[in-house]
Parts: sequence; C-alpha cells; structure tokens
Amino acid sequence: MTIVPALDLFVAGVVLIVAVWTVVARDSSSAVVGFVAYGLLLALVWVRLGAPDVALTEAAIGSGLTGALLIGAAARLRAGESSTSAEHLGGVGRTLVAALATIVAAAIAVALLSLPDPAPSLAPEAAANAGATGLGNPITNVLMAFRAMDTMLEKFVLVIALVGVWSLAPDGAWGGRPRSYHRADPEGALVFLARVLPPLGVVLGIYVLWVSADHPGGAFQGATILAAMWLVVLMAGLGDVPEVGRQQLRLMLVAGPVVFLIVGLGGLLLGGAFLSYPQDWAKPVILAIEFAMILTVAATLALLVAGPPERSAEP
Amino acid sequence: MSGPVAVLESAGSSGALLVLSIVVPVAAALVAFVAGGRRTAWIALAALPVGLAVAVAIAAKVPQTGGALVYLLGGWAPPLGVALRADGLSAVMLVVTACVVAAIGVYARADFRVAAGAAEERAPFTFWILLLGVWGGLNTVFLAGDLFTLYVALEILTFAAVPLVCLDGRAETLQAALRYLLFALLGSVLYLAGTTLLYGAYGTLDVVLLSRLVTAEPAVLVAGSLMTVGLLAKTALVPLHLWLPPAHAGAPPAGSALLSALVVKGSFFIVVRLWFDVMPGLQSVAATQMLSALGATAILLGSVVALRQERLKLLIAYSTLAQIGYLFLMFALAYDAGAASMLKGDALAGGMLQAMSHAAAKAAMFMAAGSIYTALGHDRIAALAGAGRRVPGAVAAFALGGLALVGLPPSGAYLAKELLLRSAADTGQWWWAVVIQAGGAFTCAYLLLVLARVLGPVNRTATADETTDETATKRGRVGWSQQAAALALAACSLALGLVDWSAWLPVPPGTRLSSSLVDTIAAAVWPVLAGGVLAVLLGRWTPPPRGRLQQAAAALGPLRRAGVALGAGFCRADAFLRQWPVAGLSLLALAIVFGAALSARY
Amino acid sequence: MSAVLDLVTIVAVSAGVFFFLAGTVGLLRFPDTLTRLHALTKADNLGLGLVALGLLPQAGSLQNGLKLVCVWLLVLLAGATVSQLVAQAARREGSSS
Amino acid sequence: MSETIVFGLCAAVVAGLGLYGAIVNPQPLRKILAFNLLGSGVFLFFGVVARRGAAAGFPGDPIPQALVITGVVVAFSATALALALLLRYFDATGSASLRDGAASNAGPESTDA
Repeated sequence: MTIVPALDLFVAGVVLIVAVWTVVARDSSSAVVGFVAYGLLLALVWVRLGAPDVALTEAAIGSGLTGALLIGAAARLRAGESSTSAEHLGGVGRTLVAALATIVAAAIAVALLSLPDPAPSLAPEAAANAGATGLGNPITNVLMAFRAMDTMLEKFVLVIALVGVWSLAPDGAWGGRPRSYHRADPEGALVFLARVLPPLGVVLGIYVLWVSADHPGGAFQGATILAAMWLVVLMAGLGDVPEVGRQQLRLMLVAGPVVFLIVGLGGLLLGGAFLSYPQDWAKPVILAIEFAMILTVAATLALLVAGPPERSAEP
Repeated sequence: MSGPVAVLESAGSSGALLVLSIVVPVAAALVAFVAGGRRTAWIALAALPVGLAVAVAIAAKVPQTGGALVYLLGGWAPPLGVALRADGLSAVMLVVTACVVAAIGVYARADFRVAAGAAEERAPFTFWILLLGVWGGLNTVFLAGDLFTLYVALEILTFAAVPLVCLDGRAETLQAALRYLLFALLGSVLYLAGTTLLYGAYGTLDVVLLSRLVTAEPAVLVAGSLMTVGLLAKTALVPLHLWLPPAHAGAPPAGSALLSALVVKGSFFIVVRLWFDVMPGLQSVAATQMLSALGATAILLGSVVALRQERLKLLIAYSTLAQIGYLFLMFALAYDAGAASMLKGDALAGGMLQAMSHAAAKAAMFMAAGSIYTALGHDRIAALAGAGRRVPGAVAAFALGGLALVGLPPSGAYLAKELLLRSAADTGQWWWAVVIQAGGAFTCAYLLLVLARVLGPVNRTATADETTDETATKRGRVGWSQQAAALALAACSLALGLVDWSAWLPVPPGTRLSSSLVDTIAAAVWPVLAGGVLAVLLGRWTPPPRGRLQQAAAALGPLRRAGVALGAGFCRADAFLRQWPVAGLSLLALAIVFGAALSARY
Repeated sequence: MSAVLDLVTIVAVSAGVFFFLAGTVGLLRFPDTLTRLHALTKADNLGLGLVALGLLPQAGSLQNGLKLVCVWLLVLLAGATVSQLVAQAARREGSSS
Repeated sequence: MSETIVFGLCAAVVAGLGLYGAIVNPQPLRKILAFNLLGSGVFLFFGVVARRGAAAGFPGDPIPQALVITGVVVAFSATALALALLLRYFDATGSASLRDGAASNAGPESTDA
C-alpha cells in the first residue's frame, strides 16, 4: 500500500512544479501551455480524490476549453506584450506579497488539516434520498434534484456572461458573426480532422450525458465535448459561426434554463414544490432537462470561446 | 428567524412568492434575450411592475410570520437541499431594489431605445438584459439561505454589472471594467474558499443550520476572515476600492445608478448575513472596531477626494465610496462586548436604513447627473451654471437626493443617523458618534459645492471654455420622464424616515422621527454650516474676482492653503491605494489582520 | 493464466513508459520545433499504444477493452493532426523571420 | 486518508501561488491565468473536503463534488468574459496595460487659488 501515497506525493509534486511554472514563466504563451498541462494533471488528482465526474469536468472545461480561450488570447496579445510595463512591483514588494500569500496559504492549510475527524458528510443523506429521482449517479442527483436551483442559476450565469461578451462588439457588427477563422487549406490536416472527428465526438458527447444517470458523466461534460467538436469545425473553416441575431440560435441558447424553469413552475402548479419532480416521472423529466441543457451549454460554451461579433451580418 | 419550525417548513403558498421574486427577472431576461429588437425593452419594462408587486407582497407577508418566510426548493430541506428565506432585512431590500430598478428602467427608456428603423442595437439589447440580470442576482442574494447559492448569485451580479461599465466601448471604460472584473473575481474566490472550510467543518452551507453550529475553531476563523475580505473587495470598502471610481463614473448614467445604488449593496448584504446570522458569536471587539475603522477611513478619504473632483460623475462616485464606509459603522456599534455577540438592534436597523436611503438617493443623483450631462454636453463642475434653467427637475432631484444623503429630516438617512447615534450612546462609543456627524457634514460639503455652481451666476469665462470644449458639442434634450424618475426616487429617499420600520427592522415599534422641533432644526442646520466650512476650506473653487467676498477669501488664505495641501495629500493617497499591487497587498494584509483580530478574542 | 497476463501488462506498460520518457527527454532537449515533434510522436504513438495494449488484459470486459482501443485511436488521430498543424505553423514562422 | 493531507497541502500551495501571481504579474492575461490557478486550488479544497466525507459507499461526499462542477463552469464564464474584455481593450488601445489611465483625478490643482 505504500506505493499509493508515494504516487500521490509524486502527482502533487508535479502539479506544484507546473503551477509554479505558469506563474513565473517569462512569456505568456509558455505560461498558458503550462496551465493546460496543469489542468490535465489536476484531473489525475481528482480521480485520486474519488471524483471522476469532477475529473472529467476539469479536463474538459478547466483545461480544454479554458486552455483554448487562453491560447487564442495569448496569440493575439503577443504583439503588445513587450510594451506592457504597467504596475510593476519592485523586489521588496514582491517579497512582501510572497510573504503575505504564504501566510494566507498556511492559514488555509492549517484550517484544512484541523477539520474534524470523522468529517461531517451528507453522503448518507444523499444515498438515502437517491430513490426519489431514480438516478444512480449521486452527483447527477445533487445537480438536478437536491440543489437544482444552483444548476438553474448557473445556466443563467452562462447566458449573462454571453450577453456580456457580446456587449463588447463594435456597434457596426451587432447582429453579425463572431470572428471568422481564416479558411484552412482544404487538403490540410485540420480539415481532415474536422471531417472525421465530429461524428465520433457527437456520439461520445451524448453517450457521456446518457450514462450520467448512473455513471460518471453529465450534461456539462457532454456539452463540452459537443462544443469542442463545433469549434473544430469552425476553426477548420468548414462552417461559419452563426449570426448572433438569429432567433433559432437564441432559442437554443436559452432552451436549457427555460425548460428548467417550466419544469420548476410545473412542479409548483401541480401542488409540489418549485423544482420538484413528479414521483414516477422523475427520471424521464430529468433526462429531458439534461437534453435541453446539453444543447444550450454546448452552444453557449462554444460561443463564449468564439467571442463577440466582429463582422456585420452581410457577407 | 430561529426555531426549527421556521427552518424546516415552508410557509404554505406564500413561500412561492420567494420563488417568483427570483423567477420573474430571470425569466424576463431569458425571454427578452430571445425576443430581441424593440421587444427586449418592452419585456423588461413589463417585468418591472410584476417584480415590484411580488416584492411588496413579500414585505407584507413577512411581519405576519413572526420571523421569516421560508421556502424549500424542490421540497428538499437543508442541509441536503436549499432553502429560500425572507426575513425583515430581505423584505425591505427587495422592495427598495424593485423601486430603484423600476425608476432606472423608466429613466433608461429614453437612453436605450432602438432607433425607429433599426432591427436591434447592441447597447439597448445588452442593457435591458443586464438590468434584469442584476435584479435577479440581487433578489437571489437577499433570499438565498445557502452560502453556495449566494456565491452563484454574487457571480450573476458581477457578470451583469461589469459589462454595464463599458457599454459605450471607450478605452478607459473598458479598462475600468477589466479592473473591476479581475478584482471582483479575486474577491469571489476568497469567499468560495471560506464556504469550503465551513462545509468541511459542519457539513452544511445553510445559514440557519450553520448559525447553530459554529464555534471558534481555526477553520471557521480562517473562513470568516477570507469570506469577509472577499466580500469587502466586491463592496469596494477602502482600501479595496481601486475599481470603483472609474467604473461608476464611466458607465452610462442608468448603469452608474444601478452600480452605485444597488450592486455594491449585494456583497454588503452578504457581509451582514455572515456577521449577524452565520457567526454572530464569533466576532470580537478588535474585528468589529477594525471593520468600522475601515468605514471611517472610507468616509474621510472618499469625502475629501470627492471635494477635489472636477467632474460631477467622479464626485458622485467618490461620494459612493464615502457612503459605503458609512454602512460599516454599524458593526462596531452592534457588537455587544458583554454578550460577546453581534446584536440585532438599533445599530443594524440604522445601517440597513442607511443602505436603503443611499440606494434611492444615489440612484437619483446619478440619474440627475446624467440629465445634466446631456443638457449641458459636459459635467465639469466649474461650468455647471445654468443647469438649473435647462433641467430644473434633474437639479431638484440632485439637491433632494443630496439632502437625503446628508441626513436632513425627515430622510431615511436622518433616522438612520439617529439610530446609530443612539446605539453609540448606549454602548458608550462616543468616537463613532463623532465619525457619524462628520460624515454628514462632509456629505453636505460636496453637495453645497455643486449646488453653489449650479445655482450660481453663469460664469462667462467658463462658458467661453465650454464652446471650445469638444465634449460640449453634443448637447441633447432631456425628457420629462427622466427627470421625474430621478425626482421620484429622491423624494422616496427623503420620505423613508416617516415610515415605522419596526415590522421589518429590529427597532422598537413607533421608532420614527422622535426628536422635538428644536432638535430637528438643529439637526438640519449644523451639518449645513459645518459642510459649508469644509467646502470652503477643502473644496475646489476659484475665489470670486471682486467684491467683499474676495477680502473674506484673502483672510482665509493660510487656512485655505492648508486645506488644499491636505486635499492634494488625500488625492495622492487615493491614487497610491488604487494601484493594483497595492490593492492586492491590502487584500492579503486585511485577510491576515482580520484572522488575527477574530482569533484574538480571549 | 492470470500471472502470464499480468506479466504481459507489466512488460508492455513498462515499455510504453520508457517510450514516454524518451519522448519527453527529446521534447525538452532537442533544439527546434520539428525535431521536438519528432521526439513527441514516439511517445504518442508507440508509448500510448503499448500502455493501451498492456492494459487490455486488465480491462475485464470486451466493452472496456474496446474503449481502451478507441482511446488509443483517438489520441493517434488528434496527435497526428496537431503535429501537422504545429509543423506548418513552425514552417510559416521560420520562413517569415 | 493520506491523500487528503497530501492534496490538501498541495491545494493550499496552489492557492497561494495563484494569489501571488494575480497580484504581482503585471500583464492582465497572467492575472487571469493566476485567477484560474487560484480557483482550481479552491476547487481542490472542495475535493479534499468531499474525500474526507466519503461514506455510504460513495468514494466522496457528492455535495461538494457537485458544487465544484458548478464552480468550474462559473469560473470558465468569468475567464471568457475577462479575456473578451482584455482583447477588446487591446484592440482599442494597442496596449494590454492596466495602469490606471484616470491619472487626472489626482492631477495638478490648477483651478485653486
């Protein structure tokens, strides 16, 4: 058994080395690459912590999509990086920040280590109430039943963030398309990938949603895969980002939270509570919400990566 | 809101009102998003009265429950599920928020209208959805009984607020928005770190359940200090205010009103929840005195720097800084050293009342400033003369809002001041009484400075300047509805002191304007006098060119020079504190000092 | 029987790890982008292939085994494409400077 | 339960690094990166707390694990919004500097006596 703590120590050590690298690396592109590697390593940590659902989320969103965003931004900002000289901190200041950050981190570490043992846990309660939804995956139960409000509000966060990103468009480009990716070589490798991968990816994304009823997976993780497939197609120039004024697109972007709200209000009207599910229909209703959610989340994530509209609607 | 019954059972059908109060703005935002075009504004405007009615209904129900309206979402009781709770504090904040949002909606109708021929325009579309987003986020903040739901609500609030700053797309507002977002994100992550520790210690994030469990353990002390400091960063309490002045001054008027009046109150409200509901017995003399001392610093710094501003919107933004400080004075006054606990009494009521009247008054003032800007084509304080003739309603709203802020009877701020002073006297903390009075005088000082310009004679040289000024080229007409909206809010703020708040706030029944006529007049006169002196000594003004006043000015010479030097010093201090690394250091240092203050209780 | 399968696993995974190590050393030590890519492909193709092969006997069911093979194939596809793109970008940057 | 200690300490260090980077690094992009680092450290706290609460046959307490999934999505939205702002600001000014441009607040006191 001693090999397992050794493995944990090794993983933690590598995670820390890469984390330090992302902070101290001289140029931003290297730091971003370091961050993507860090995110993947973190997924390992999550598996070791017994949370495969989170590991999937971390790898897909924390590392994959965030990485894609950061790499794109780093490439566009490269020209301006050398001219950045603002708000530099001298050596003394850095040391001071380092000292204070160390104290805060140490306090948190002490707090974490001082937590009571045995730890308080809601796992037994979650297990006892799992029958109410008919789903076998406890995390899906939490997200869709016990704390459905958070999940619904989080969909709203996505919509608001997207409106925020769109609000940064130049006035002339409103209603138009987000930044177009330049057409790749039609014979090139990317176009090949964009033709081969998406069919597989779509199947995989829906599979990840489908199994989430009883196994690790879920709407977010599946949606991220779908979003990634769409982004590959866009980057290869095989498709165009839709115009932000399109009604169908907007419907898709709110379908998840709207279905959630309708089901929630339905629960209220049928005599139950807001966001409660009918006894025998819980599983199909939840899967219906998740299906609406996967479309919404996939579209929102992809458009958040694509950025504000930059071209007007007319070609 | 104690007792197991209140926690675990929904209060029948009226509890569904709490759900509606969140669902109305959220659903309206989603529908408005799909509808697009001119319909976006109409949907938002239609949601305003509905939301207001829901808020009023909640406020009417809460006193009948004897504690709080509770709703269990999905029928799941905490700790597994999430509960919505409305106590008196939530109820009044819901109503005030709905009123202010409605007034801002009326005001913004003219500014964010889609031109007749156009299908859809960027700024109107985003403004209306973000307005509903801010509203939904705030309602969730006031109602959520779970620390993680509060986190999601805070993020809704932040993500909706930040784009409002840079709706016009100018480079400096983009920068202000970016600084705002980045600093606010630091704050929310610290808050989230605290929630983890609390969950790890007690296995629940429910506010009421936690309040029965918390004891002074290391994890709780660390959590308390991280969460408090994170929220202070989002509230922009000095010295964590680097983002506020440029963001609040740069936004379009309706956006500024929303940000200054309401958005900062969201994180403030969570601080109140945290200190009074989650861990009231955990605070210490050191921690409460420190928090209020930060508030006092904010009053001093914000007011003096406000007096030095050239532009009206920046002046109002710095006044917000000072007023945020005012909100934190109640923490020292509400701490009962004997019981070693935060008490819900006069001080809390005063603080909340201050928050409410500031919300109404500040929104009115920003809206009025926006109208003045539109009418004159600029907002340079030195050249405001003549605004009274062009937009009399807006100037009146500005003056009334200002008087309400100063705390002249019968304003809400006056009652708040009375309550705070009473509690200062009860607890023997005379130094806070001094700070409270000084705050009123300072507010009066910058109000007088502006009003003197607005009502004064038109300055020929300034007018000549103005015609060459590029910003002055775009003068516009201001509709009556905009001025009326601002005026109505200002009047609300002035009338808040007439209400008997005992049904919602922890004050004895019948608490309203209690003092005699003489006292009232004295209370009205002395801040004006003191404010006048402060304005003369510290304000930015040019001595009159001739006449008797000039001799008076000359006689004041040395004092005035000292005042100017002092003002310049404060401006430099403010500029220093608003550098990113300095603010970051302050954030870390405050977290550590709070942790130490909380643990140094025995 | 299971001992033999375990041995296969140990040998194949160890060989895979060796190729990963070699590829990583190459990635860190080689002078330019193209040679680094050259090193990396060893890790991707051969290393991962051997690890997947080694894990097959431990998969337990046909379904899980198929999933392992799918993982390997997908990484091959992605790796090959990305190598192409990186090489193209490197060539473009090299010719422009 | 040794993994909770190892990864708990690891998470605290990562959070400290994130705080340091967010304050010290002058470029906004690096601040955003550091914010993500800090966020992931805080999410790991949840993971450690969840792992400590393993019970009822679950490898971890599902409540904090679900909270992390929500948190990751929120953090992604924050990153997307921040980067969009940064890129727009960069396009508008050609600079990615966050130095406070409103220096005029504390500018010369020319109108005074």
